[in-house]
Amino acid sequence: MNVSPSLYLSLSAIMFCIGAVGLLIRRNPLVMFMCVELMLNAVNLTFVTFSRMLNDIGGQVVVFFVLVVAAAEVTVGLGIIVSILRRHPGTTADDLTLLKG
Amino acid sequence: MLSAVWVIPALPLAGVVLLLLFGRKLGEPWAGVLATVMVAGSFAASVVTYIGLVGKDEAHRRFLFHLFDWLPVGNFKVDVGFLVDPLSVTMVLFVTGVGALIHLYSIGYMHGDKGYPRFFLYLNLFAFSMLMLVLGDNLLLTFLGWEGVGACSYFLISFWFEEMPNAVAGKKAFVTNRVGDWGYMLATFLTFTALGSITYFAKDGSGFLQHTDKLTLTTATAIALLLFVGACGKSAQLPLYVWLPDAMAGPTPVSALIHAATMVTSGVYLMVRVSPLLVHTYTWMPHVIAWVGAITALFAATVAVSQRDIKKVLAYSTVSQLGYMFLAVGSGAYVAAIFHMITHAFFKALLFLGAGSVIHGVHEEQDMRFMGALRKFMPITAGTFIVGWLAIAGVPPFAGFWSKDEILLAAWGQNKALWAIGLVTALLTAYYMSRQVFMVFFGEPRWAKEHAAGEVAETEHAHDEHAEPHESPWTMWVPLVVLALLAMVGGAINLPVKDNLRYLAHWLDPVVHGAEIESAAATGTKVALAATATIAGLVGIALAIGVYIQKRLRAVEPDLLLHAYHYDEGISALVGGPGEMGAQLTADVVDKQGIDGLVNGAGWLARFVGSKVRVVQTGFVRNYALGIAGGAVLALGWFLVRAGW
Amino acid sequence: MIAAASAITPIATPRMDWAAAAPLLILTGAALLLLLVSSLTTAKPARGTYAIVTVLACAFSIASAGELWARVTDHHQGAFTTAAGALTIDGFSVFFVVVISLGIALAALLADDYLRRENLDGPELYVLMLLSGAGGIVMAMANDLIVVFLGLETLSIALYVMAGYNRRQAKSRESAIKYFVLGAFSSAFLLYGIALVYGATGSTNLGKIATFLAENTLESRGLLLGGFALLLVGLGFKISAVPFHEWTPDVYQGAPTPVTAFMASASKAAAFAALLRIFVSTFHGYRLDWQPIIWVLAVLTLVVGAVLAIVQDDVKRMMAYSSISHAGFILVGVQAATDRGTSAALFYLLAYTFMIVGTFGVATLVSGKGDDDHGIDSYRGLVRRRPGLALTFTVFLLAQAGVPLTSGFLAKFYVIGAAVEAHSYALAIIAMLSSVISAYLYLRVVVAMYMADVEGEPGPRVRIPAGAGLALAIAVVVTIGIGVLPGRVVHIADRAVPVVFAPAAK
Amino acid sequence: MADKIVFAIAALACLSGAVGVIAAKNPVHSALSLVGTLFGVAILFVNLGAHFLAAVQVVVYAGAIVVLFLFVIMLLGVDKAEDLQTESLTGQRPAAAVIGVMAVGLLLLLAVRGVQVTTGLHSSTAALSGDSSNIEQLGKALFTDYVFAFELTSALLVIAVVGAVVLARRAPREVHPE
Amino acid sequence: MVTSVLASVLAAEAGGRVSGVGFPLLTALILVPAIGALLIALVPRGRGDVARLVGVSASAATGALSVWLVTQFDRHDAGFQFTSDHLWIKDLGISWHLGVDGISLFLVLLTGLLFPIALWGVKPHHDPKPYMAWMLILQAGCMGVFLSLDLFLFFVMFEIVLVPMYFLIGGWGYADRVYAALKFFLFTMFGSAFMLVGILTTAFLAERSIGHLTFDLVQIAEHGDFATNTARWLFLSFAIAFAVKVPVFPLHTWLPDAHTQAPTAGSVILAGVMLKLGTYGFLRFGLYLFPAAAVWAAPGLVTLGVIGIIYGAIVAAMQKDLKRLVAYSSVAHLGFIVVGTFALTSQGLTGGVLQMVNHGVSTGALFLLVGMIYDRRHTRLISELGGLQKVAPILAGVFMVVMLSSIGLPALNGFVGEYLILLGSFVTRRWWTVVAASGVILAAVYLLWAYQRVFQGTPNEENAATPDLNLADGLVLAPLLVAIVFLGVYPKPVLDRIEPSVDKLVAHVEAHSNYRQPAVYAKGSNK
Repeated sequence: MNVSPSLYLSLSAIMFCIGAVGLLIRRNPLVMFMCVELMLNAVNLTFVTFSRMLNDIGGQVVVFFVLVVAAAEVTVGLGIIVSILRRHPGTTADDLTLLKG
Repeated sequence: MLSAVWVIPALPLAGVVLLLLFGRKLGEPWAGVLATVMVAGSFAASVVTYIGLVGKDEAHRRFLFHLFDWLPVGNFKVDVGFLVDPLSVTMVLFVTGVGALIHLYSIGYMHGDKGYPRFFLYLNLFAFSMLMLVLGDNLLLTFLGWEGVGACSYFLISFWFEEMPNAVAGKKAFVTNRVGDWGYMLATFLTFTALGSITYFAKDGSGFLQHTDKLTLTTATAIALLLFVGACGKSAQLPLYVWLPDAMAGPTPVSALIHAATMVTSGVYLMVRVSPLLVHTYTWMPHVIAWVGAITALFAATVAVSQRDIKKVLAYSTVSQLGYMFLAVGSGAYVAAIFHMITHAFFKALLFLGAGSVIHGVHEEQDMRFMGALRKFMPITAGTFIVGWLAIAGVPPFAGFWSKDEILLAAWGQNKALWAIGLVTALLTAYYMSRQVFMVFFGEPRWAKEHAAGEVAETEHAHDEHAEPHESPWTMWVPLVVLALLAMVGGAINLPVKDNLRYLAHWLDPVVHGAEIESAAATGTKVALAATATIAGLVGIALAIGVYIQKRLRAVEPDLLLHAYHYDEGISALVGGPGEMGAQLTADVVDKQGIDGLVNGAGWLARFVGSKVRVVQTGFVRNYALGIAGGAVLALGWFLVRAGW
Repeated sequence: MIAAASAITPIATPRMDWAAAAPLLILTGAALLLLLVSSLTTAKPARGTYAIVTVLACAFSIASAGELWARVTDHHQGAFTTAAGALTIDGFSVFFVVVISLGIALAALLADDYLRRENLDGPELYVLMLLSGAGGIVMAMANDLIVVFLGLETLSIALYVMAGYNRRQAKSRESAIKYFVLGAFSSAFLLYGIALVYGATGSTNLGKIATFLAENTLESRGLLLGGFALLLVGLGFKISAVPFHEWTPDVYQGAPTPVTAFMASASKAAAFAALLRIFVSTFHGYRLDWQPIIWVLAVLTLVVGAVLAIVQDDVKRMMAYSSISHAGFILVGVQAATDRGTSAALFYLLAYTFMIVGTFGVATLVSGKGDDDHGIDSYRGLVRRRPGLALTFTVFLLAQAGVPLTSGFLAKFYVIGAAVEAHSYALAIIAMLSSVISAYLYLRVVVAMYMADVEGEPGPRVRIPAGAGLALAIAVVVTIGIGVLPGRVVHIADRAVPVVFAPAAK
Repeated sequence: MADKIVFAIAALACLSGAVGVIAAKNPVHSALSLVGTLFGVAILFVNLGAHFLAAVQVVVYAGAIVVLFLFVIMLLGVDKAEDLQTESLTGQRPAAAVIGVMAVGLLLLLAVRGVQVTTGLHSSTAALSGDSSNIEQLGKALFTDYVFAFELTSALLVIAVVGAVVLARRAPREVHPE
Repeated sequence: MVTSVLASVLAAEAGGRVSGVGFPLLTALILVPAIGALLIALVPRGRGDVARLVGVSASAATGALSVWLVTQFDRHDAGFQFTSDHLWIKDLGISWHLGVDGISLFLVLLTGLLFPIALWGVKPHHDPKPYMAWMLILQAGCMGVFLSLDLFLFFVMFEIVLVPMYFLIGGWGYADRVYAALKFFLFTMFGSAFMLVGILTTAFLAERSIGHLTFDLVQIAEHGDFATNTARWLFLSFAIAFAVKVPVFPLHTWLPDAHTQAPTAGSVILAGVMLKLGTYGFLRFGLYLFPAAAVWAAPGLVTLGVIGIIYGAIVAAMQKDLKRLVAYSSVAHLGFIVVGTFALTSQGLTGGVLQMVNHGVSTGALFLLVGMIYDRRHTRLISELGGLQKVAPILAGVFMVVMLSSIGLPALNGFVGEYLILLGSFVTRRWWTVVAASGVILAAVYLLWAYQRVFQGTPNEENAATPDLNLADGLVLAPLLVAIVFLGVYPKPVLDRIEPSVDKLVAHVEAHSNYRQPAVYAKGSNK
C-alpha cells in the first residue's frame, strides 16, 4: 500500500471527531444517532487500516462484529426514538428534561 | 491513752451521721443537745489526749496515729493518720472547747428556726473537718479539713438560703477560699516533687518537715509562698479577705465559731505547722508574711472605725486581729501567734456571741445606730461584752494585752515600721471597739423611736415592734460568762514576767524549735514597749469617750471607710462586669458562632457546593455528552503527555 | 461440483468446553424458553411464572458456577480458557457469574409484582434481563477485547430497552433515550480505544496482548496509552465514574425501579469486571501510567457522588448519586492495582449488589402504584406504618453508610485496606471523608422514617408482595450475615483474582 | 498512484458526507450524506483489500441501516428542517468546538505518530497476505478464533428483536389489575 | 499453623491469662446484653412493661457479671486477664480477642452498673420496646470497646455504639433531637474515618515486622516497629477519632447538643460511659501502640486538655440551660483526664483512669438529677428554676453532694482523681498544671452559681409546687452516692488494681521511647 496508513488513520480520526461534534451540536435524535454511526464507521476504518498494517485479519473480523452491533443498536435505538416521537412528533433532544438536578 | 485520739474527730462525725439519719425526728432541742454532747465529748477526749501528751517528756511529745492508706500511688503515699503534738493538741483543745460552748449557745440562739437540725448537722460537720485539719498528719489530710471547713462555712453562711444575699455571700466565701486552695494544692505538688512526701512527720523520718534542709532556697520559698496564698484565703488576709465581712450573713454563732475563733485561724496554724520550712526560705519570705499581716491589720482596723453593722465591726476587727497573728508569724514569733490566736478566740467569740445576744434582744436589729443604753435591759450580755472589749483593747491584765504585747515585741525585733503599724492598729482597735460598746450599751436608747419612725428596712419581727429588749436565755448567757472569764485570765497561759511562767512557749517549743525567734530586746525595752501599747489602747478608748459619750469631738466615719476603700466593690464590679462579659463572649461568639459555626459551616458548605454543582446536571443529554467528550479529551491528553508526546 | 464440494476442507472449529459456558447457556436458554413459550401459547400463565423461571435459571447458573469454582480452585486443573481463548474461566469470572446471577434473580423477584402493579406483565422484561445478564457474564469471562465489546453491547442494548420498558411513563422513555444516546456515544469511544490497543499490540486477545507487552517494550507507548484513555471512557461510562456519570441519576430515576436495581447491581458489576480484567490484569505492567487517572476518577466520583446526593429530595435519585459514590469506592480498590485491591472490589460488588437491590426494592414498594412517589416525604413516619420494612431499609442504609456488622462496613474496610497497602493514603482518607458526607443522606432518610413527627394520617399502608418480600429478606439476611461472619466470602474473594492466559500455542 | 487518487476521492466523499450529516438542516439530507460517507468508507475498504467488508458495508449500512433511518423519518414525518443557527444550550457549541478541535488534534497526533511506531505483533490471527482470499480468511477467523463472538451476536440480535417489539408495539391499554 | 502457634506464644508473652472462671466471662459480658436485645425484639409490641423488665434484668445480669469479674480479678497480674482469642476473619488475621486489665476493669464495672441504673431509674416517655433494645445494644457495644484487644474488633465496637445512641437521641430526645443526633453521628464518624485508615496502615506496616497480617493489638504493640514519623502520623490518625469522642477542645461542639437533647438515660450513658471510649482509646491504643509518638504528641494534647479545662468551665458558667451547663462541665472534666493521661506518670495515669470512673459516677448522677428536675418542672432553664431547696430539700442535698464531688471536694471521689492527675502532671509539666489547677476554682464558680440560682432563694409558685425525691428516685441515686463517698474516702482497693497495669504501660512507653518518668526525691535517701 503506497498511501501512507497515517492518512487513513487521520481520515478516520477526523471522521470520528466530526461525528462526536455532530452529536454535541445536533438536537434531532435521529441525526444525533447518525453521528454515532459516523463515529463507528470511523473506527471501522481504523480497524481495517491497522489490520492492513499488521497484516492481520483480526481487525477486519472486528469490523464485521461492529456492523452487527451497529445494526442491533439501530433497531433498538430507532425503536426508542419512535416510541417517543410517536407521542410527541418533533421532540428534540433538548425537550427531554424531566429528569435533572 | 494517746491512741484514743481518733475519738476526737470520730464523735462529731458520729454526730453528723446521726443527725443526717434522725435529725428531723429528734428536732428541737434534742438535735442541738446531741450535737453539743458530741463536741463536748470530743473536748473531753482532747483533754485526755493532752494529759497523755503532757505525760511524755518534751523530746517525745510527738505521736503518730495511722488509720489507713488513702491515696497510695507509686511513690506517692498519703495515709489517713493523726499527728498529735503540742501544737495540734493546743488547737484541738480550744477548737473543741470554744466549739462546745458555741454549740451550747446555739441551742438557745437557733430556737424556733425551721432549719434547726440542719444547723447542728453543719456545726458538727464543721467541728469534724476542723479537727481533721488540725490533727491531720499530712498536708493532704489537712487540706481535706481545710476544704471541709470551707464547705461548712459555705453551708452555714448561706444557711438562710431563701435570702439571696446570704446565698451569694456563701458562694463568695467558697470561691475566694478556692483561690487560696489553688495555692495550697500547688504547694503540695511542689513539696512532693521536691521531697517525695507531703507527710509532716513520719516514723521512718521520711516526713517532708523532717528534711526541709534538702530543699533549695527557691523551692522552699515557692512552697512557703503558695501555702501562704492558701492561708490568706482561709484567714482572710489581703487581698483575699473580701469574703469574711459578707460571711456575717450567717447566724451569729457561726460567725463566732467559724469566722472568728477557729476556721479563720487555720491559716495561722498552717504557717506555724510548716515553720521548719519557713526557716529554709529566702530571708525576705517572713517579711512578706509580716507585711501582709501588718497592712491587713491596719487596713481592717481603719475600716472597722466607720462600720454601722454590729457584726461588720467585729468582722473587720477579726480580719485585723488575724493580720496581727500573721505579723507575729512573719516576725518569727510563732508562739505569740498561737497565743494571740487563743486569746482572740476567747474574746472575739465572746464579742460575737454577745453581739448575737444583743441582736436577739433587739429583735434581729443589727444596725448600731438603732441601739443604745442596752446595758439596762441585758446586763449580763453587757457585762461580758465589756470584758471582751477591754480584752481586745489590750487593757491589762486582760488576755488580749499579753498576746498583743508579745506580737508587738516581735514586730519591734523584726522591723520598727511593722511595730509602728501594729501600734497604730492597737490604738484604732481600742477606738472602734469602744465606739461599738458606747453605741450599743451606753447613750440614750435609739431603738424605740427608730421603730416608731419605722425607718428600719430589714426588721423581720414586725409583730412585736414595741417589745422591750430582753436578756437572753441561760443557754446563751452561760457561754458568755465562761468566755468572759477566759478572756480575763486567758493571758495566764503565757506570762512573760518570769520565764517559767511562759507555759505556752515551753509547751510549743518542740514544734517551733529552731524557727522561733526569741526577742533579743532588753527587759527595759520590753516594759517600755508594753507601756506604749497600753497607752495607745487607752488613748483609743479616751478618744472614743470624747466622741461618743461626751460628744466633744465630731465622729469621723467617712463613707470611704464604710465601703472599705471600695476594694470589694471594685473586685465585684470587675468580675461581674468585664469578667462576665468576656465569659459571655467566649460562650456566644467563640463557642457558638466560632467553633460550632465552623462545624455547621462545614455541613452547610457541602450542601452549598452540592446545590451549585447540581446545576451541571442540566438534564440536557447533549450537555452530558459534552461531559463525556471532555473527559475523553482530557484523559487522552494526559495519557499522551504521559507517553511523552 | 462434487469434486468442488469435496475440495472444501472443513474448518477445524476450536474445542468448546460447554460446562464452562454453562451459566451463559442456562441464562440464554431460559430467556429463549420464556420467549418461545410465551409467544407460542396464548394462555396467560399463573402469576409469577416468569419470575420463577428466571430465578430458577439464576439458581442453576449459580449452581453451575459452584461446579466451575470447584474446578478452577482445584490445584490440578486451575483456571483455563475456552472457545479459542475467547473466554477465561477463572475464580474471577465465576465470582461474577454468581454476582450477576444474584442481581438478575433479586431484580426479577422485585419485578414480578411490579409488572403486575404497573400492568406491564409479560415475559419480555425477564428475557431482556437474562440476556443482558448473560452479556454481563460474557464481559466478566471475556479474554478478548472484542468479546468484551460484544458483551457490553449485549448488556447495554438490553438495558436501553429495559429502561424504557414502562412506555406509558414519560420519565421512563426519557431515561431510555438518554441512556441510549450516551451509551452509543461512549461505546464508540470504547471501540476506538480497542482499535488503538489493537494497533499498538497487534491483537485484541487479552492473553496475546499481555504476553506481547510482557515480552516487548514499546519504543513509544502513545498508541497504547491513547487506547487506555478511550477504553477508560467507555468503561468509565458504564461504571458511571465522574465525569462520565451524568446519565446515571437521570436513568436510575427514570427507569422502572426493579430495572434500576438491576442496573446498579449487575451491569455495574459487569463493567467493573471488564475494567479489572483489562487494566489491573492485562495492563498491569503499565499500571504506573493508568493509576493516576483512576486516582483522579476515584476522587471525583467519590466526592461528586456524595456531595450531589445530599442535596436530593427524591430518594431514588439520591440512591443513584450514592451509587456513584460507591463506584468511587470500588475504584479505590481498582486504583490499588493489586490482588488485594481486586478482591476488595469483588467483595464490595457482592455486598453492594444485595444492599442496592434491597434499597431499590424498598423504593419499589414505597413508591406505590405508578412508581412515582419517591420523594423523601413518602418515607415520613414509615416506622409507624411498616416497622419491619423501615427496619429493613435502615439496615440497607446503614450498610451503605458503612456501619460495622454490616457487609457495607467490611466492603469499605477491605477496599481502604487495599488502598493503604498500596500506599495511597490520601485516597483512602478522601474516600472515608466522602463516606462521612454520604452518611448524612442515609441518616436523612432514617430521620424521615423514624424521627419525623407525623401528625395526621400516616399515609397509605405499603403492600409487601411475596416476591419482593423474599428478595428483601434475602438481601437483609445476607447484608448482616456477611457483616458478622465475612470470613468465608473474604476467603473466596481472595482467591477470585483474574488470570490472564498466554495464547494457546498454535 | 491510482490508489492515491482513489483515496483522495473516497476521503473527500467521506468528509463531505460527514460534514453533510451534521450540517444539513433536514434529517433526510443528513441521512443521504451519511450514505455518501458510507460509500467512501467502502471504497477505502476496497483500497485496503477488505473486499468482503466493503461489500457488507454497502449492503448492511447503506442498504439496511440508512434505509431504516429514512423509513423512520418518513414514518413519523419528522423531516422538518431543524434550525441550526440558534443554539438553545448556552456554551454548548463553543465547548463542542474546543473539544472537537482538541480531539482532532490528539487523534491526528496518534494517527500520524502512532503509525510509524506500530510494532504490534504481526498477523496474530492470520496473515492477510496468505494465498487464500479475503473472504475465506474472514470466514475462517470467524469460525475459529472468533466463533464465540460470532455466536454471541445471535444473542445481540435476539435482544434487538425483542427490544424492537417491546418498544414499538402499542402500549396495552389500562386494564385494572384484579 | 505457624502463625497460630506464634500467636499463642505472643499471647502468653503479653501476660494473657486464660479465663480463671471456667467459661468465657468477657464474651458473656458482651453477649448477654446483645441477647437481651434480641429477646426484646420478640416481645409483642403492646407489652412495654415486659420489654422493660427484660431490658433491666439483662443489663442487671451484665452488671452482676461485671461485679463478679472484679472479684475474680487478680490484682497482682498487670497483664490482660480472662483473655479469649478466636480467629474471626482468617484471611485478614482478625480475631475475637478480648481481655481485661486494671485499666479497663473498672470501666467495665462502670458500664455494667450504670446501665441498669439508667434503665431502671428513667422510664422512656414512649415506645419502651425499641428504647430498651437500643440501650442493651449500646451496653454490649461499650463493653466491647473496653474489652477488645483487636484493632478491627475495637473499631467495630467503637463505631457500632453510634447507631443505638443515634436512635436514642433522635427517637426519645428533646426539641432539637434530630439535629443533635445527626451532629453526634457525623462528628464521630468524621473522627473514626481517620482512625480506620490508621488501623489498616498500622496492620499492614506491622505485617512486615511480624511476618503475617494481623490486627491483634498485643502482637502489634509488642512486635510491630514503625518509623518515627510513620508512628506519629498513625498516632494522629487515632488521636483525631479519640479527641472527637472525648471530646478534646476544639472538637467538642457535638457534646453539648447531644447531651442536652438526649433523653436522661441517654445523657447518663453518654457522659458516664461513652466519653470514656475516647480517653480509654488514648490509653489503650495511643500510648500502648505508639509510645514514642505519644510522648512526642503529649505536650500538644496536654495543652489542649488544659484549654479544655479552662474553656469548658468558662463556657459552662454562661449556659442558661442546666443540662447544657452540666454538659460543658464534662468538657472541663475530660480535659483533666486528658492531662492526666499525657502526663505519662503513674500518678497521672492512675488518676486519669480513676477519674474516668469518677466522672462517670458523678456526671451520671448529675444528669439523673437534672432529669428528675426536668420531670418535675418540665424546664431546664436556670432562669425559670429557683428556691428548690426550700420545697425539695432532699433533692437539693443530693444535688449538693454530687455537685461537690464534681467540684472536687476532698473525701469525695472527684477530688481523688483530680488531685492525682494534677500531681502526676505537675511532676512532668509544671506550668501546664499551674494553669490546669485553676480549673478547680472555676468549677466552684459555675457549679455553685448554678446551685444558687436553681436551689436557693425563695421559690416562685411554679417552683413551690415541685415535689421532693421519692423513694424510687432515692434508690436509683443511692448506689451512685455510695460510690461517690467510698471512692473519695477509700479508693485504695481501686487504685491497687489500676496501678500495676498503668505502671506496666508506663514501662512500655519508657521502653519504646527516650522518655523517662522523672524520679521524684526518693524516700530512702534522706539524711
